[in-house]
Amino acid sequence: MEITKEKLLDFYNTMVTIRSFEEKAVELFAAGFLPGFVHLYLGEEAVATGVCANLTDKDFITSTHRGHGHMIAKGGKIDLMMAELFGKATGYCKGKGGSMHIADVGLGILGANGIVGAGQPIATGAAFACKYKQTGAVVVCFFGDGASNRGTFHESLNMASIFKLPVVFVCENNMYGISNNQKDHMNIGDISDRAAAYGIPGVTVDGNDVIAVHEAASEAIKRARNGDGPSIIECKTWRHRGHFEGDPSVYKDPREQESWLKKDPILNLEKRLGELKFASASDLDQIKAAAREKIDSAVEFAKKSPEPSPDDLLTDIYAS
Amino acid sequence: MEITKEKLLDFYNTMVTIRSFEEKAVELFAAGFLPGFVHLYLGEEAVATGVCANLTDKDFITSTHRGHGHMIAKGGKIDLMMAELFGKATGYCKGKGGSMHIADVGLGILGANGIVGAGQPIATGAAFACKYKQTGAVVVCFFGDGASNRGTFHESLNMASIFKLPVVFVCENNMYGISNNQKDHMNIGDISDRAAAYGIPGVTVDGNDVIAVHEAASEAIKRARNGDGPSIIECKTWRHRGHFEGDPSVYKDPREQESWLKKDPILNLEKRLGELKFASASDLDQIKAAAREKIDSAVEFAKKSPEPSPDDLLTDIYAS
Amino acid sequence: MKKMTYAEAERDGIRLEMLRDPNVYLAGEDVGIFGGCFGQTTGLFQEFGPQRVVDTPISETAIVGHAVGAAAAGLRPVVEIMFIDFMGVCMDEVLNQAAKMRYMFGGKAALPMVIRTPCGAGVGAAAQHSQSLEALFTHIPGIKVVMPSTPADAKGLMAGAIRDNNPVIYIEHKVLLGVQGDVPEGEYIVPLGKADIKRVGSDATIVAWSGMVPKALAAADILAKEGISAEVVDPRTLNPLDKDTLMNSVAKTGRLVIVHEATKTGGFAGEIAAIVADEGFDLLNAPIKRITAPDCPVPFSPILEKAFLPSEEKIVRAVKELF
Amino acid sequence: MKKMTYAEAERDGIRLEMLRDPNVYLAGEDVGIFGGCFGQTTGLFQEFGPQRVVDTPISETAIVGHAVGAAAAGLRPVVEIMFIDFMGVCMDEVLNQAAKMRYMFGGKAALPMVIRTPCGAGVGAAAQHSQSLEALFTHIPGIKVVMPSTPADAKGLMAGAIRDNNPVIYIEHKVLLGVQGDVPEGEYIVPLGKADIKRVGSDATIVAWSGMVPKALAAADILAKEGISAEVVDPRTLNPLDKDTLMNSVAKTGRLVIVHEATKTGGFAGEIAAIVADEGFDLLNAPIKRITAPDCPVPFSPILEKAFLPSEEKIVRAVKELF
Ligand SMILES: Cc1ncc(C[n+]2csc(CCOP(=O)(O)OP(=O)(O)O)c2C)c(N)n1
Ligand SMILES: Cc1ncc(C[n+]2csc(CCOP(=O)(O)OP(=O)(O)O)c2C)c(N)n1
Ligand SMILES: [Mg+2]
Ligand SMILES: [Mg+2]
Repeated sequence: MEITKEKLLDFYNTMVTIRSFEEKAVELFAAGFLPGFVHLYLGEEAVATGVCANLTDKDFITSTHRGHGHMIAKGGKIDLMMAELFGKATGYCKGKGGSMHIADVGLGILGANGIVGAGQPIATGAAFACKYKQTGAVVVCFFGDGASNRGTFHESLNMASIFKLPVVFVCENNMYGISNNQKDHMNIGDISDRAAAYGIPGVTVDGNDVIAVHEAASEAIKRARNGDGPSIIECKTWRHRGHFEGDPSVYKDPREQESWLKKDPILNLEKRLGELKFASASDLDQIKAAAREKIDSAVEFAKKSPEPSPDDLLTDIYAS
Repeated sequence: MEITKEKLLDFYNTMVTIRSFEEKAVELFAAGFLPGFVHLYLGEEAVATGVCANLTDKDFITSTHRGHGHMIAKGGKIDLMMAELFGKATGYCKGKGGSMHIADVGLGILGANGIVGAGQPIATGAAFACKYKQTGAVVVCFFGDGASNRGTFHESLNMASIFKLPVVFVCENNMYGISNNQKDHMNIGDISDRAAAYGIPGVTVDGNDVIAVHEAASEAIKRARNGDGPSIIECKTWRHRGHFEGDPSVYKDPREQESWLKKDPILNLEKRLGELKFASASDLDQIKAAAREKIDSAVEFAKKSPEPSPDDLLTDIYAS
Repeated sequence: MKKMTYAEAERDGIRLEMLRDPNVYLAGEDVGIFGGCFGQTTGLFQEFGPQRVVDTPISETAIVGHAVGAAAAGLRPVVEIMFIDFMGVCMDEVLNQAAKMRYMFGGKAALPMVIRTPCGAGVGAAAQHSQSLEALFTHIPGIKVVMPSTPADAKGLMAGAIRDNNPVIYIEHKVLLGVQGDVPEGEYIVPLGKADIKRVGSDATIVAWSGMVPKALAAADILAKEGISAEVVDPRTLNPLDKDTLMNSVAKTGRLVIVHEATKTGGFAGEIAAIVADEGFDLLNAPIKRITAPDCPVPFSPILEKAFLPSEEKIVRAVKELF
Repeated sequence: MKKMTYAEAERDGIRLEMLRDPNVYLAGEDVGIFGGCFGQTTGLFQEFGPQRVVDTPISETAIVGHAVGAAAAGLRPVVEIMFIDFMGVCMDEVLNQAAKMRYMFGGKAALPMVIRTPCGAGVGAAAQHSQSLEALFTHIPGIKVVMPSTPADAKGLMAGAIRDNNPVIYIEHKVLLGVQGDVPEGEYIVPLGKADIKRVGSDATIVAWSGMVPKALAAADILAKEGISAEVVDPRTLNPLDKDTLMNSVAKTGRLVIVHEATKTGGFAGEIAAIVADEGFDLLNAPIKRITAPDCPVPFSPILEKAFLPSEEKIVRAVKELF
């Protein structure tokens, strides 16, 4: 596949936007602006970016508790996301959902999800709809290494396979489910090996290499669009922060953390952009600055936004 | 492994006992003696027999809705089983359970189960107990091809694998989950291939060949007893009857049925016994006659047994 | 009007909606050529083909979860869970996904989906195939719960459920499935949330639903002979509950007996009793009685099963106690 | 007596039982080195090691299912489900396996197992991490349900639950986990099925449990200042329910308000109201009131969450309405 300058810079822009969003979230959470639990995507930006670059607004994704990156990469509106993190009335969910439930059904974002593994059957169903209605759209289901141990994984992949549904299961293997290391929660090294149980293809890629992710996703998505059914892409990556903000990550070896920080996906891409002479340091700085500005303005929007009214508590439960 | 005459005749005896029990159940159900649903094991006798011959009373099994064969092979008392099918007070469960819930915890039979796939986590837990208490016992979990699509399968096998539990998962692949053919409910040919998802061994054997089943089970059980963890054995077999009594099996091709009837596990074993000159036709007839007699006397026991008293409705809910 | 069994009427409701709206489809275990464990879907596979009558693997979690995704993406799935007892397998999909998605998304999703599932004892199917679990679902805001008691309601509520833009649990009673009755031909919709007075009376109100309606009516017959005029109110939809019809009846009679086949503690009779003990306290001339199954798994033996089930005699006795 | 938080007291209860009985072990997600999401199991891994404090994969179905098998085979598992909201994932294991095995087997199995799980809103955790789902479990015969409201009860009920020979759902409230109180040192058992009168009063009975007990007590304080003496009854165990203590209180006061954090329809207040509207009808001088969350998923925004939660003001208002 051709890697154009435009495409790579686009990746870069998305990745630094996610990074800036998440770094701001760290700051805002510490300062007490964000209620509830916040799970950050820092360090995993290449996955959402590389995958979603293959999607259009007609396509769907299902996300996880660690969903900010997926939303941004799928085109989610940063103002509305930030306002939702604040619990404001202007947020994506009018303050009713929060970080763990951000969604934009119009953009095909079927929601972050607080239940680990719950997106898998939902993605399967959305893919069922795409096939049934012959829309040509595909679905991407993001989930973690930990989530791949849930029954939903098994039932969904099996169902998607026998119905030949246009869905790609993207496993973000950051090697931990909260404190539980992959070697303690499964007895295999590559989660993509589980594809064999469903008679579908599975590949493992460096999840910190956005180009590799993009390429693997592009192939899998093409396959899905062509009616050839689902597949698994496992992206090996690493979360830089604790499981949620406030988790000191005592269960992680600091040396491992250090070595992974060197494999930061944004550093990787910067190196590549430099090698290819697609961008100078100052070009990159400019993109980063622009991203930060977008985030700052989203924060401003969120801060200025009104709180929901208690009168709205009981709306949006049922559709009429 | 050595196949002694004694062992083979023992297999034969168990298999024809199961066969006689089930044939009698067909008759009794048609005559209106048995309430509820009855799922028969006819045609699958070699699986329970070959597997359970490797177990002692200290070992555990979990069974399914199609459990009569497992009970008999594990040493379950035929009188108490038959009385339970009748719903009598003398039955294994005092008439409270019926065919789908027969159990003998003292013999390590942790119950038939009306929920497809529910035995898998229970077997995993029993194996956890065996390991925790270092009893040296193992657990065998019987389940169907259909059950291998449930989330419980995935979660249980993964858990059993990482904890290296002494449990053997025996899949009775009779190629149908009610009306749903294997090719329509999964996209792979051999269910044992799913072992790869958990980093454990999996083998497929002819489930109508009791010797092959016994050998595979013996190896897997030895492995489990030695502390080397779980494995899968898939036994390809065929149910002779409808899913439950009353199901006309319209979804099955009569030619397929015919060809499988020729592969009847009891015919197979009779042929083998003849080849090895371990038994004459009249020896076999004698064993069969004895089995039928046992069943007849169980029916008599059941018929003569009292009904439960309505006063017993509310006992046995809680342990004191 | 046409004579149909409850199962036929339900199927007629599904069929007409499938003819009307190509986005309506059926999925579940053995709903295709097998036609369902109690024949509920017989013939639909032949009429609509495998794209719209979809046999699934034994994967309740994925069945309901897929319906959530399909509904969010624009279809109107009608999925079967073969026995209501198996709803535990897909409870997260009901409790945390189907019921909450709309609210969590701030109203930006609609989930028009129906889960069809048979409840009830009486066929010797024992503890894991005989339960009446409606109360669990009434405690989940975001879904609706309907429980028809007659063939006509089975048809009309099915149409109402399919056209509703929310997740609806449609609970059919397995003993009723074979019962015949008069059913309107062609389009026939029973609106969700509307109770039906199955028998008018003046001395006591018996609230009953699903399989208990015939028993309540039989009890009312017996009571009539003894000079007590019982009104039988069938809520038909438990959530949303038609409180007006309930209260009007209690206002008239001053006496209330609630009957359900589900076990007592935590059953939906408690909810109805609580509503009346609050909002209708001054209307009551006597204690509120509940006639339900005892707090016990459903036993296998027909003798025990009969002892387990509420009977018309028990209903009659409870009503008489109020005088 | 020793000052401890509710979480510490609960842990003390677990720890003493683990020291006492080698068959007691702990399993669940992140119960080991991580020590639980709210620190409930901190230090137990270090003390008892990986054989008895077992980190599991994210597999609620297998966690509870394994506990059923382990208990049937002679152990006494104490398993954690990280949030009660996730109980839907393992509902079949609770509903059809743990609760029914003994009965289905004709009394020939015992399942001494505890499922520990935190409920409750108040920390901005939104719709899938804030529910109060006790009512679902009270409707399942064969299991017991306990919900401590104080550190002492947290310890004593934990010991009681672990020693019970039946499946027990032990529901801790996440807002209470950090609350301090006096806790008896050493062996301390609160028997299951025994209510506690948290405040004696004579004019009205407030029944409340778990996180609502502090609010009921605060309401009683306010009411006292206005001359109304409210008795606060904490059932502690919802199943089996201590009906005697409840009835005695209502007999004394003639007025009943039931408070729970769970949503209203189908909540356990309905059960209590129904019991009293039947067996205690003649004792009542006023309607039975329920103060609960509305029928709504738990919202994220702190402002909405506050509007969602029952408050002492609402309790005070409800009690006053009865006079
Ligand atoms: C069904 C369920 N079980 C447990 C949890 C609690 N929980 C939230 S995130 C998480 C870890 C998920 O691990 P993984 O899937 O690898 O995703 P990651 O957090 O690493 O991105 C757990 C256990 C949950 N939300 N849902
Ligand atoms: C969770 C659950 N789903 C569905 C059913 C209904 N049911 C009973 S047996 C059966 C088929 C099981 O197929 P398989 O596992 O292959 O076993 P077999 O009947 O072929 O022995 C089904 C769908 C059930 N009992 N439990
Ligand atoms: Mg992870
Ligand atoms: Mg099968």
